[in-house]
Amino acid sequence: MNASLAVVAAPAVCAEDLRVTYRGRTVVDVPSIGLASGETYALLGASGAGKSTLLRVLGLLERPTHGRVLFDGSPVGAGDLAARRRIAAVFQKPYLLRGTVGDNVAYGLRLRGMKASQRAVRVAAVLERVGLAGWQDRSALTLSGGEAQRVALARALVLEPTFLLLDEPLSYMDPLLKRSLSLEFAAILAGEHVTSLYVTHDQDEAVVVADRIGVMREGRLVAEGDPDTVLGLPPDEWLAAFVGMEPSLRGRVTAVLDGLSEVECDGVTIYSTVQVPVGTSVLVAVRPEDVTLYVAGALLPVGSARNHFEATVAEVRPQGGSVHVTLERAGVRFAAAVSRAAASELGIAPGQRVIAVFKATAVRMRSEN
Amino acid sequence: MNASLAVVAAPAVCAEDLRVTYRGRTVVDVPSIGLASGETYALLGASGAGKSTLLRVLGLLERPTHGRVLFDGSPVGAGDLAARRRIAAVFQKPYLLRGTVGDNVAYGLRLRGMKASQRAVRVAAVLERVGLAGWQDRSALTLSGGEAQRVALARALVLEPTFLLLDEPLSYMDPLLKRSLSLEFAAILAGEHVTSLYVTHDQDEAVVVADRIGVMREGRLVAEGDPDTVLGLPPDEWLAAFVGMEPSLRGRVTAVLDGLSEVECDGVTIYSTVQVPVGTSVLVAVRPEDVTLYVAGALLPVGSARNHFEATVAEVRPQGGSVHVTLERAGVRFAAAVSRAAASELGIAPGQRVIAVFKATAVRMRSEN
Amino acid sequence: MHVYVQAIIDAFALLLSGSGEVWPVIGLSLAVSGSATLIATAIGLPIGYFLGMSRFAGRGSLILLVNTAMGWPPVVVGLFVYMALSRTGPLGDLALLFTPQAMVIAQVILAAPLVAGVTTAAIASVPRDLRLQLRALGASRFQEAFEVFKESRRGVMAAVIAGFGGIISEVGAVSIVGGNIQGSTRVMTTAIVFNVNRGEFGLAMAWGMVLLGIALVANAALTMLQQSGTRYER
Amino acid sequence: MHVYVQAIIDAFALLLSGSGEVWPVIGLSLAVSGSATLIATAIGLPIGYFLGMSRFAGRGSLILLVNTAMGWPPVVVGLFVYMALSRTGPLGDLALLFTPQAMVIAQVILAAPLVAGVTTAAIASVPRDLRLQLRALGASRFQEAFEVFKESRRGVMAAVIAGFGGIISEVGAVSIVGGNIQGSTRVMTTAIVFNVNRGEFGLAMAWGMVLLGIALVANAALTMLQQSGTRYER
Repeated sequence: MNASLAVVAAPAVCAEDLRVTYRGRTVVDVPSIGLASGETYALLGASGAGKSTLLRVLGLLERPTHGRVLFDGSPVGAGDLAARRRIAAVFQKPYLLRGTVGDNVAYGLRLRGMKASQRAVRVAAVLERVGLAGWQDRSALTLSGGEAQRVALARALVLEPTFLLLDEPLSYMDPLLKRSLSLEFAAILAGEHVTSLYVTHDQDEAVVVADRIGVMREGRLVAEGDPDTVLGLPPDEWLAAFVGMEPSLRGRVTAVLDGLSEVECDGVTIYSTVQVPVGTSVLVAVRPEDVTLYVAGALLPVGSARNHFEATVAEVRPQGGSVHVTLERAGVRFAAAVSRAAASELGIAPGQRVIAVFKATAVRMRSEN
Repeated sequence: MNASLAVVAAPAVCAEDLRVTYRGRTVVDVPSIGLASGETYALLGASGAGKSTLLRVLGLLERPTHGRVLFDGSPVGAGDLAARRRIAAVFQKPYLLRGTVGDNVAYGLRLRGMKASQRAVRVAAVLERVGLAGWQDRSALTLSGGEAQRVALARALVLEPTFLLLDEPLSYMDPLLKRSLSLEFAAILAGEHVTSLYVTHDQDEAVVVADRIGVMREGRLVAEGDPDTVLGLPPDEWLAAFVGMEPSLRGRVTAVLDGLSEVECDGVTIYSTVQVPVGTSVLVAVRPEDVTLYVAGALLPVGSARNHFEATVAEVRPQGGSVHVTLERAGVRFAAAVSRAAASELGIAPGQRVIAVFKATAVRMRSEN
Repeated sequence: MHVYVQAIIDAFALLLSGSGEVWPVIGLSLAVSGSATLIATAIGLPIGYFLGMSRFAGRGSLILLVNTAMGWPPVVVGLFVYMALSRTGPLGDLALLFTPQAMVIAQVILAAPLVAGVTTAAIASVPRDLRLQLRALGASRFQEAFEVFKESRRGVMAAVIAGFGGIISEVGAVSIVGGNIQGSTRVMTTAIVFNVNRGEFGLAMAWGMVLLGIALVANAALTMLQQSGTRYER
Repeated sequence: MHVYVQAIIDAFALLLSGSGEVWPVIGLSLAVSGSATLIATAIGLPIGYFLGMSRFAGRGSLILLVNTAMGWPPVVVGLFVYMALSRTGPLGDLALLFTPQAMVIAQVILAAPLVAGVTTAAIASVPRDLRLQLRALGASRFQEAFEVFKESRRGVMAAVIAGFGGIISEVGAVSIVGGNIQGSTRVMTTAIVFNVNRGEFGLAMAWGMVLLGIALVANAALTMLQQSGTRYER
């Protein structure tokens, strides 16, 4: 294999054998992580999971106890100012400096010795991109939280970084503002094509912004993949609880025909459109939103939903506007989310028998490793 | 009308003509609010909406600029220690005092001059109820956030208050812990039959704990009612955005037959099982989770879903595990939440024509006042 | 360095022998500053407590007044007390000038604002929400005040120590109103000044070491009280 | 109260006439404490800056050392400096005893730890995350330090003012090493002590008012600098 080709194929940002220890306690232990050029990678996890430490290490703001960080395949360190200047960051609090919005946004450019006239052009352009066109001369100290955070984003984007760090940028916002800003940030990040690491503890936020998601727990990367797989097919109890669903079922593919895989999970047969060779051990999951419930014994019309079987209601709890129903059949547990209207119509209560229906396209599946 | 009967019929806690002004700025302006005996009333709103101030006024912790608070129909004030001792509260931070868990839980009992032996019995019982049986002798300063907050709840419940205040008790918790603690708190509150005021900015939390919800905005109570109505039938744009759905549709009931109301909304006909006299102006809404989408032109089988019509996809955005699709037909906007699997199968994209299907039972409706 | 070594040896000899005026002067210093601290605490603590607890119009001005009083140079305080106690002064009839009582008066005036100021800060640092929590658990005004006092006791201790540490090493005011009379009003600070100028390094060093010891212990206690600091974050 | 009124009238007369030793003594006070503050700032500011910025093993001990140095009673500092400058002392050959230079040396020793300590606190109060943010925007070590310095400039100003305010009203050290020689080492504080004891209330009051004015302005400035406080919450 050609060495130069290997370098070209390397991810934009990656790290190997990372370990960070504070006073003998290991807070980050990540053998390998890589971000492809232009992608937004969301790092999810509870507080104290090591997300922010990993971000600081990848962003050359902190030296790891062990391991190294590579940009485009070349090792870089916290002392390397040129490498550091390819990075920009937005943190929880905007930490705006005294002065105008324009001064703040131009700060990084000034550090890099750019001329005032050039700075003004770049600042004007980036403020427009974050929806604050013409705000250059306002005082940075009179802004609302959402405005200040958009200025902080502009201050990072104006540097045209090759690697952008976002450390819980919306965690201090109201839910309402958070929702709208996360959409805004997602659109801006998608438009900039910048490789971004987005740390958050909020999966809704992660799903809105991310091309790929990694989940951290106690310093380790316990899951990684596209948002659908990570949030839709949790391999263990912890991750399932973390994303708010039942753990994935374990099964074995017993047949494949007509584009459908037939999976046996502890006596329940599930059909999926995901194609896996017969005999493979797989993880299977259905999002609660995709499961429809009917009164037990009802005659179901012929339809496109390939999966239907009776189950017993184990637990019922309201969640947001809908009702989360945990179902059990032969030791297999899964969940359905139904509207409050439907729940009261069906008289959903623990112990009741229902028919669960879901389409084969709604079944997520991957081979267990 | 008999005066003593009127007193019996009065809500457990209520307030009239409340107004709180700080330096000329009105932060609370609530003409009337009442809590029925034993109910849990959740006060929802963004930060700065006046929720906590209203809680402090109702809890006799702060004198209103104008208006009065009544317990069981009798006016009470902040100077009334006997009335104050019928209240207990849990705040954002547990603020545990130095000493053991037992000392902390017993604090309010000690203030009331209860004997140590009696205190011990009550403390042991309440710690068991909050899931910390036998924790009396642990130091209060070594607890985790969730444990500390459960101690704070025990410290309030042990007083057997007739009115319990909870001011964002879970807002400093991790999402994971928040979810489990809100369920726990809801179960405990339901079991105690105590009249509770639960302030939060998180609607998931509100829905889990509340019998009734009030929404505050800029000091005013802008919506009030059972969780279904408040979160499912937002009368205006602001409230709709706040609860994360499209505003309710406005229409007029044109016919009632076979238990179904027929409502005309700007040229779209919607059927609902809610019974309202013909000619009434109504607000109508469907939760996105209850709307199913099909490819335009598909031949739908005869089924129980009474509402089906074509619409155009206006906007698509991921939200949690599902996709939020905003639909438009003849100026009427509503939304559907579909699974990611279904969204990709249907190829949902802005501008696409789809068939929206929902059951008449899923349509919420109330007459407009 | 010989001069220091010799002085320290002499100082230890004087301290250990227990003869002469070494220990009486130390005793008077402690007696004067100790009583002044007690009186200053009796005055400053309730004031600081009141200023820290309540919210009323004019509170800001009163706090400013206390801070201003903390800023008075000791020699100026000495001047004013001297004039008050002098024959022609308003308290001249008491004939207190050049007595330990006069020194106590001057030191009370120096220490009381300090005690009041530090107590104010300590009490005010108890979060309003903690007090709200106490009230919401049914604490009466008095019970609430008691608990706030308990929570801020480190700060109050710091206030008393700061007051004592400030006046024990003070020389301007005591030398003016006390006059450094041997066997009557000579305290450690005035004795050091007097003996250094006479070249009695051993004697000066004896008091210097004791004074330094007291100052460093007070300082260490203050640092400790501050660092053990607040735990209201939880 | 007559005694105060008369003294204040006399003081104003002396200050306005500009005759005699009133103004020269004020001038010397300002010169001595001013130069001492400058030198103390030159020493204390870099130390405080370094201690506030860096995180290294032993930083805690160094901060403790600075705090301990802040706690030395002025008379003890005066004693040590006197001994150093005395004929038999290590710096005896410089013949600085009873000169303004000796007073500057003593005041530098008193003020430098104060400047260093307050600067340390001011620099350390700049949140670590703000510095992280600066670095993450591409600030070099030097650029980061410059910005941190700008952000904490109020605290650094407070350090310098606290240093000056502390030594201008100090009397123990300057009287020991200066000796209160008229026309040579007499500063406001020693002059007040000397003149009160001679019953020259008008003269003492003249310097007392000037000293009090300086102390109160310094105090007000400190209060203002503290209150305008931190805005890092946003």
